[in-house]
Amino acid sequence: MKKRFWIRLGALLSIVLLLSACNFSGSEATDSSESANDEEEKVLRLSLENDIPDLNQVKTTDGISFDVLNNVMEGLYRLDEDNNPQPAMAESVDITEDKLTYTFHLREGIKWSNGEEVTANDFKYSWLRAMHPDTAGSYSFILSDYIKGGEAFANGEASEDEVAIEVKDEKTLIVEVNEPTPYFLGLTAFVTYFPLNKDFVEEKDDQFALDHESILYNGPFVLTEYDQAEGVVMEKNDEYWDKENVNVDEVSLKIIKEQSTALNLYEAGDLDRVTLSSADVNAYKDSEEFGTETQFTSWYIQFNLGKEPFDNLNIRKAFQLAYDPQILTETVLNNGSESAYSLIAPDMHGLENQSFRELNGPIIEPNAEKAKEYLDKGLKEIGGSLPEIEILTADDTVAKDAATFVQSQIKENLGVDIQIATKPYSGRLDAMREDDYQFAISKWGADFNDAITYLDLWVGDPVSAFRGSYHNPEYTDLVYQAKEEKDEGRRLEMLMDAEKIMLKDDAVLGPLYYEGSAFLQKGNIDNLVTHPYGARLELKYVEIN
Amino acid sequence: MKKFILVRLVNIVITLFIIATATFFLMKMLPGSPFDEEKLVDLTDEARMEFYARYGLDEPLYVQYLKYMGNLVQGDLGLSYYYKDQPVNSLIMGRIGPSALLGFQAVVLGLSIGIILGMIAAFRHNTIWDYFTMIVAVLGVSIPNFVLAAILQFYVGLQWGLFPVAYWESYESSILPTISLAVTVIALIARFTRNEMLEVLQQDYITTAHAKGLGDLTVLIKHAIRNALIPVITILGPVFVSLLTGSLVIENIFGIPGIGSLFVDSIKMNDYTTIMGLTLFYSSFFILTVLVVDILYGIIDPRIRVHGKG
Amino acid sequence: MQDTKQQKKFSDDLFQVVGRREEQSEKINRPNLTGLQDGWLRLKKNKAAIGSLIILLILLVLAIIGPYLSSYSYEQTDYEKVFMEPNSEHWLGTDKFGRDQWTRLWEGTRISLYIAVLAALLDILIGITYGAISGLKGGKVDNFMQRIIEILVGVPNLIIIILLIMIMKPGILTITLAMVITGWVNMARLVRGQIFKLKNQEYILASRALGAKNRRIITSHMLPNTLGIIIINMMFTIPSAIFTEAFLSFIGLGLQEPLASLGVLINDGFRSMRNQFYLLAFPSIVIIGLMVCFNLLADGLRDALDPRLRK
Amino acid sequence: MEPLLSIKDLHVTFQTHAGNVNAVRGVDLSVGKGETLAIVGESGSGKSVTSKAIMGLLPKQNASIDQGEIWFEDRNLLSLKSKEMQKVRGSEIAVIFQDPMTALNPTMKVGKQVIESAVKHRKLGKQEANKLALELFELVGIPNPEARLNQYPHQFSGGMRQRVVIAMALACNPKLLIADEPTTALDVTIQAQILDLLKSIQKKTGTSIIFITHDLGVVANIADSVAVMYAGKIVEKGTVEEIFHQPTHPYNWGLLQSMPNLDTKGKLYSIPGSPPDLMNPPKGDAFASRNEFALAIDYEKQPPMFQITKTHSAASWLLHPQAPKIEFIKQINKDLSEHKPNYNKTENKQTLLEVKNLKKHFKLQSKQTLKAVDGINLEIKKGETLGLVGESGCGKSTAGRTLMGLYESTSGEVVYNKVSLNQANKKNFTQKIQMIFQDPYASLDPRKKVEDIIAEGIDIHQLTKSYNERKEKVKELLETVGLQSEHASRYPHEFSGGQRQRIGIARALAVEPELIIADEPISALDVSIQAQVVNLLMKLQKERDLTFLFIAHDLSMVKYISDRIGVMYLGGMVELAEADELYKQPMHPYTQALLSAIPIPDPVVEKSRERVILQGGLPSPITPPTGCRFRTRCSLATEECEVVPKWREVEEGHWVACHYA
Repeated sequence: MKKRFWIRLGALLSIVLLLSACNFSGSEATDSSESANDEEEKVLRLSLENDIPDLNQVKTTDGISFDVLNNVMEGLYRLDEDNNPQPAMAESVDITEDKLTYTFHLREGIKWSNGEEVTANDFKYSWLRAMHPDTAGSYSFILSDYIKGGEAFANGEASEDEVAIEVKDEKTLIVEVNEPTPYFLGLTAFVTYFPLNKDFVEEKDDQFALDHESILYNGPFVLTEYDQAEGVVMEKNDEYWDKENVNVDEVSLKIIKEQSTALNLYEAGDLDRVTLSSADVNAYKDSEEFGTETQFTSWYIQFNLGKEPFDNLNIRKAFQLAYDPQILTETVLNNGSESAYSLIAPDMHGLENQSFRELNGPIIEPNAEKAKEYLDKGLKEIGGSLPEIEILTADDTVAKDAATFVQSQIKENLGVDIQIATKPYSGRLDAMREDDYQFAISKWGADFNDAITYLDLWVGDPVSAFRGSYHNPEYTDLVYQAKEEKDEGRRLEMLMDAEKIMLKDDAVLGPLYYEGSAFLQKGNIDNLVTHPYGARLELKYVEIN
Repeated sequence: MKKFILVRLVNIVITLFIIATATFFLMKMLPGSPFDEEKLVDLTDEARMEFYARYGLDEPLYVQYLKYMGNLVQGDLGLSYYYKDQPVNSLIMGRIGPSALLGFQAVVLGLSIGIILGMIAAFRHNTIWDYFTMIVAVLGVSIPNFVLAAILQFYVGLQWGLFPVAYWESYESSILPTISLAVTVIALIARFTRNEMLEVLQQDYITTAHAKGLGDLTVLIKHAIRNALIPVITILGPVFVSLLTGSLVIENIFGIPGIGSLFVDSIKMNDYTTIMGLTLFYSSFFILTVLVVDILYGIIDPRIRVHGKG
Repeated sequence: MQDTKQQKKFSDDLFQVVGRREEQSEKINRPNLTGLQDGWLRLKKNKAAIGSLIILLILLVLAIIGPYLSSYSYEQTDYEKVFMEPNSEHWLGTDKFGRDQWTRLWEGTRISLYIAVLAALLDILIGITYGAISGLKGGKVDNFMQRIIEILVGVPNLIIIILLIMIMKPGILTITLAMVITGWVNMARLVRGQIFKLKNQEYILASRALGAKNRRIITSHMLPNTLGIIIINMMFTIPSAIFTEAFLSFIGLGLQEPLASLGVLINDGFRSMRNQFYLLAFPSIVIIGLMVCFNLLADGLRDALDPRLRK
Repeated sequence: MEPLLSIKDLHVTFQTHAGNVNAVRGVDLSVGKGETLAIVGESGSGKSVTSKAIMGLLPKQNASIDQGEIWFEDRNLLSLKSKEMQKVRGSEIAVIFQDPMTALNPTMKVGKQVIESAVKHRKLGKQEANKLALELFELVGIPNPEARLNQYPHQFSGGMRQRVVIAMALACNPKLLIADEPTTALDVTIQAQILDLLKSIQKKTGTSIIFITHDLGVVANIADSVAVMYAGKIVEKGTVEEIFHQPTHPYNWGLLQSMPNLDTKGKLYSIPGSPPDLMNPPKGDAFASRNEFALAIDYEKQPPMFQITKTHSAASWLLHPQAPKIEFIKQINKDLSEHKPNYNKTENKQTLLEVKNLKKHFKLQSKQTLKAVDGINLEIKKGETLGLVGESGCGKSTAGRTLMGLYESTSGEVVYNKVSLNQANKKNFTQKIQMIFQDPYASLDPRKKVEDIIAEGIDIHQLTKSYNERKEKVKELLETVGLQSEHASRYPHEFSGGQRQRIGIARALAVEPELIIADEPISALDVSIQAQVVNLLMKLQKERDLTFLFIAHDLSMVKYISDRIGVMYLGGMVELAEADELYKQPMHPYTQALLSAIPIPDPVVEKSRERVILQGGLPSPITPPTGCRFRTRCSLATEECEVVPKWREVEEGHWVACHYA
């Protein structure tokens, strides 16, 4: 009896071991040993901080999937090292005078990773697919908002013939946009604008993009391994038109959710770059490998104008001025984030060589005394006392830290006690949408390099609880006029006025900071670019010395 | 015996049905929806409903429920919302491997060391051995395993370089996480074994065995161990399942593509189908483990075998 | 004869028949000890358990008065003094908000203890009632109640707890409630088993034979005789509640800032363990201390109150 | 006779958390080759500790041998190293423990357990060992040995298990066999089988036996010489005839007199009081405080061993030349002179309780039905004592509990004073019908003070108006049952078994019942205590005009206390008659076998007696035999017995269910 039991146990054990052995990315282990022999091979090892939810480009919405797709696919344009769109799949573009029609001329010799030619049809197919109600994801608006006829098509109210995407010939794609859109070329570098090979997609059907073999690549790299929870391995794409300029042979992007683990891996030499948590920044600040970067992501406090006490302008102003973002960025976050005194991120495109921010200057100047004055004024107006106040925040560390910071500053500078209500990410969004909050820590990341990506949010048409139930006709008109304005200078003027109205006059938001990150990067890595908007990770230009 | 198993299986199906129902409605009470994203909140309600309609989420709850149960009967757990279009079945199957390996190794390691420690402690009751073992056992259940994991990773992995810091690439990768998980198991089993063993050692048949002139070791091996270990089987099921669920933090720390993190992520992301799939997976796994343990118990303990027949 | 010498030694008085002294034989010489006193005596001999009890008391006292020993409050930030190592001003250093860790540590211990005790109490209230009803009613009622337990056991606790926390507003009460929803099952099973065992004890039958109603039987016989098990189980419930809270906080579902439980502190400490190890070390030491002490005390109590209970 | 084993001045102490217990306080003993020595004593007298000391099996943690030598042949066992001792254990000295239910490893096949010691000591090969096991099973009379060797202990009945244990002990042909209460846990009928077996084995193998027991009847049957132990010392030893016919120590007198034989009438002799607590043993003779003839010196000095004959010696100051001469025989006569007023023939008595076709079936988890009580009829007259006897498992306790309403009956009717009992009016009857329970340890709530235990009924029925009245009543009840009023504030665990049983009686009396169901009230008590309790019950009956249903398996005591006796077998009544009638003229073969199995505390009678020994054990009440339930064990059984025999009145007041009566 006993003996039999142990034999069975042993058998079971070996089966499990065998099964699980298949689970290790064993092939990869052998690969890397081979690569050790081949000294030429240039390998870059990076980490992703979360799972890769979806590599189906027309549906996917999250930054991590974008990071992967941006390097294995390519749109008509690609952002360069300075974040400006440069011709990629397209060789050139002709834009009409009215700035409404774009004629793209595709490059010769652009191929899918299976050797087939990339054609204008692939773009049309992909874009229609990205807008079609049955196949679209939640990013379809980034096409349908701009391409003429797109909105009706996306709503299922028009056929695809009515969408103004025309394939003149295999190498020529003509697109009409609704309004003059100075950043449209930048949009064509966005993931949802990438092409798709119709035959391949239809062949894969519902298996499309579920593993590395069911995607066709046209970017600098191809995936050789893909596991949603483990990460991806990329290799240089031999069919890529610009492969001469791709310096790296292999990139691994492994999912490491704990920052401390990533740091350990970096120190052990298993990672070439790691994002630092604020607690570790001071210890590495002086290291040569240390660096910071910022993105076009603004964090702010969203006041809910529909809820007490923030229906009162003076109280909003009091809260808006009561905290010093500099303390937040330099002491609490300490990760390269920049303190914000307005909404639009510092480096966002302005006019010619000046950024929007440089043109419009800081709008909010924190001042505890003034804040107190506003508070007193506001209190008089609302009859003496504040209700209980709760600040809504998502439950991730950064958002919670920001909330804690705001709480402590309000307490210190206004003497007001506020509670923090943390909700999971979607819980926070839900609460805000359902008008179930007083004020909240919120953020917006730019999809493209233009202030309109922010200012469009608060037009209040229809009024949205998520945007603080804000509606000011003056503001709305300014934004709408700007959209139609063909003169770039006038347009910017309008947008700058709008920003001031919303922030200064109406105090709808309290700016916190522009997201940044601090990182360590091995000294032999150059030109590892992270774009501040759209898809962030850019590996095409990386050089390993 | 067959009838016994059959009855149990029917009960299991009923239990699972109730669990599925309860989870379904509980889950629908989660705030937010699977499509909540910063980019989507500015959609009009109509547009959002249209979007929901694509996934059947606009229908009345009971219709959604009936449809889900209908698919469930056919073994279809549906498509994930977060991992878009990925079938939940394959999602779970893809993730279970590493977790199962870790869980299994931790149980095997925990069992073998735990039993040995427990035996030593019981047999050398009230000696330094006993105290040492109990200190290990109590510490084992007292140190949060994420703290232990972090320390192991830093020292054993990074400083001493004995095992990989993280990643899931080779067998060595599984060693540190296994140890982190096993410590609790060792502690539990050692304690349980010790108590069982102490009780068995007081039984009359142990005195009888001594009276036969058998040596201490013979008595221990031939008479005591088996009787003391039979009850240990009963706690294996829950331990194994808790290892699977509890490995979330360990998986995150060691960067292991396991099922534990999927579990919390799916709830946080309102990934309804995945939540359901995982709950049912865990529940059925747990209940079946209990059944298997009961059957195993019956096979190993001769006293119970007869009851099974009767 | 060996006795010859002795025979002469005794006076004849000694050989008077004096008869029995019955009272003497019925007399009880041992000290009058109740079961609990007896248990206490035994517990006192268990050095580990007594040591644990003392440490627990010290921790309890520190949890109560600790925050008042320093001049800071647990939520008071000082952005000039972030990440300070332990020093004379901040005995256990400060975190990234410049908050005093000494204060936060004991505040956290207080909250963790509070959660633990609350969870244990609720667990006991529900568990005992449920178990007692189930055990006493028997038959169909018991069968039904056992099914419910089976279902509760069948769903992994963590799923229920996390779901609940996500649905409700996070906070002490929610966490406690969530733990209670599943935490009492063990207690209910234990009490039920015990009641089943007691049900056919002769002293229960005797009480029934005297005409006692269920209520009397439960309150005056069954519960006092289950007390040992209940206390022991409570001692095991407490550390598991502390751990659950720590785990929830660790995965970010714990208490609201700026409240600090040990779990929250460990979570924060874990994020900065690399360069501010003291942030992780102190709360970890306290939680490990709590766990070790509760476990040792529970072991000690089990040995003292009923050496062969369990089952 | 050459002594095989001799013990010299053995002292054993147990360390408990409350203090040290001097369990054995200077024991001298010797056993000759081929001899059977019985050690008799009450529980706690140190007899089992002595046997464990011989085997070297005292628990190491808390037991210590302070003094003494144990010589086995030419070795002092106490000075042997543990390896050497292992060689002695099992091969030269073997032991049979009391409880066959727990003495066998439940997860090991019995065959393997039996040969284990032979494999170890005699280095037998597998085949030889198997052959040996077969032989042993045949020797101890286990039918179908080949098949049974491969079974597990739970598949054996109690009697069969004890045979396995005996086979196990005999595996190495030990020179000395220690049988530690081998029959105490068994029914009388099975006890008779086992005793016979032991005797025949001794005849065949010539092994010496130390037989430890508290039952003098068993001693008379089996022993050559006897040692009587009391409070950790041997108070008297001698040949079996000397101990029974020339008892010298007052304790031995008490023991002999407490045993009713089938002819005893009137008040039983009893040893009052309780054995001493060995944590604080008394200064002088430990028995003094219970000894009617205690001398002043008994309270001062421990008596030495006085040699009476070559084989007979006793430790009592009464043997000292200066002591007054006290004769034992006279006392018996004196005590028996007071007769119980004989029970008046039933005519003018009214029926108090009537049981009509009462059935109690239990539904088992396996969906089977256990027919514990399957249709019994009886009536109890006011003021009488009805005895109910049968082997354990025959349903007699269930019957008692069911007719008191503790279990809901499956069918049938219980009529008390012309009112039919049911669940609705149960409470009214709880005051009139009370119960005394079997296990004095389990029947008192360990967490309650004696006062509250006794007063529970008073509280429930609100029989007293004030706290003081309640207190008075408790005091009075305590005194009624021979306890002291200061005991009221104590907890049950501080009392001895007999004292506890008296507390249980006081509890039942508190509500002033008319009928008391005594469910084996004495079977868990020592002989000397049994008499106390029985006397108390009879006294109470006389004083309070109580009616008793006395459930027991000890037939001699039942005969003594009962007016009429009913015999149960497997859930049914097989015979019911007046006590004397039943003993003189048992009609049912089962009754005959039961009577025959009773050991008689007289070696002469016992050794010459022919017995009807019942074969096998009790069949399962889940699947009882069809027809006459007894036919599977009955020597008279024929085809006719496949029909259920009628319950009929053969003579006036003598009922029986047998085709051949």
